[in-house]
Amino acid sequence: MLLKIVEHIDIAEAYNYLQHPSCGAVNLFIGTVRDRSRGKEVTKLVFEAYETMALKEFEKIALLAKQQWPLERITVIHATGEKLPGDAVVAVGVASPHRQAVFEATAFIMQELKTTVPIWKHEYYGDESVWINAHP
Amino acid sequence: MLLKIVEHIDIAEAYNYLQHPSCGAVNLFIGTVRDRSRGKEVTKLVFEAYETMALKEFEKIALLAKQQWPLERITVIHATGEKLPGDAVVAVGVASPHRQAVFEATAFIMQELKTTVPIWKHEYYGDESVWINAHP
Amino acid sequence: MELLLFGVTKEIVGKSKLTITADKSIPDVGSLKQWLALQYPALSALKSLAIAVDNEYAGDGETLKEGSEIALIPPVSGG
Amino acid sequence: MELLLFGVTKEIVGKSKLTITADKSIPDVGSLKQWLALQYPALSALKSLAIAVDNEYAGDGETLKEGSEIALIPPVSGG
Repeated sequence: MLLKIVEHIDIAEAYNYLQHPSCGAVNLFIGTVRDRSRGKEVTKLVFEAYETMALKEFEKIALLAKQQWPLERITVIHATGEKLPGDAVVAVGVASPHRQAVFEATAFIMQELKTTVPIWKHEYYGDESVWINAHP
Repeated sequence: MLLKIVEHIDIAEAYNYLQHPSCGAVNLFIGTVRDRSRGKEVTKLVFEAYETMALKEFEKIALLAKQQWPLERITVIHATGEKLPGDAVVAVGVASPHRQAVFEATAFIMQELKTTVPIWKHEYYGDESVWINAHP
Repeated sequence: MELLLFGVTKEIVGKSKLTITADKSIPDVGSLKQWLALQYPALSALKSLAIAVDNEYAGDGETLKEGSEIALIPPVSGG
Repeated sequence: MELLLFGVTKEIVGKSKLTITADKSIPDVGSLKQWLALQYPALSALKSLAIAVDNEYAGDGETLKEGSEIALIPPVSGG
């Protein structure tokens, strides 16, 4: 498993890691910074992570995925720091002998990641900024 | 839409094409040559395509996907010629503002591609070879 | 009429193109399939055999016109 | 006891670490939450507030031990 918190996500590295001789199906999800959010133009995002715990949560999620689907490779990479529109902020990839498994597993990992992993997004629009999801 | 039949699939090109300012979700499926098939070691695959028709079918599938999900980018790339274990043979990618859409759309496009697109796989194991799926 | 052959059909027929004299006995896709089955019995052993006319899958009733691009489509296996 | 603060909780408290004197009045996670709500009322306005002990989410009943790594986890928003 390739589980990392990094400043810059290297898509080629993720894809290379996912290669496995017995796996014909590789799926890679990449979440990027959108140019608009809540009807406003986004100038930047800043991601903060509680790294040691986030990596533990990545591992738990990856193991849960492995229990449910036949996966030979799993990678979960999240970026921290300042990100501009278009930048990759998260990459989740899996490799399996089975095609349907890779779609389901990637979707599952992303869903869990958004629910449990201690990473926080601070969204900036011009002068304003907000911690996403913090308040009701 | 980036729809191509090529000798060599360039993953970086596919990913770069999928970037779109309003899309926070990018998903890329890559099908690769497995080292074993039907219990035998695979030495190589050879893909043949009826190119003009295959590209038309790619377009039909991409348009069907666009009707069902909000997709700003769609790429379908298939390789032809001789492919060795580990080589990429197909890349299907989409970009959308919505995360769940990208998983469903990629799975749909792959399913349709395998059903309708005139491309044929000739699998080689040592001295033997077989046109996959040709006979009951 | 020229027929493009792909995959296993190319092997069965032994070439990648087949020229058939346009003939009243082969007016449509259905009769072309019957003619092919007679000429090349091995085609009947395939899981399926479709015909494309001008790059589109064609039903048995579709009329064959001189100048159309006709192709044999054995079971596909891309992806 | 040291408390690590992240995201909006760091802003509310005004620092990234908070040192609390180990105290019989804060024996467990639940009482820590109560103490925090009194000291920093803005924390109560959050959608949720979890506590992690040694890098694991901790229930209200979990005892706090000197030397544990304790962290405030406001609603997460990664991905």
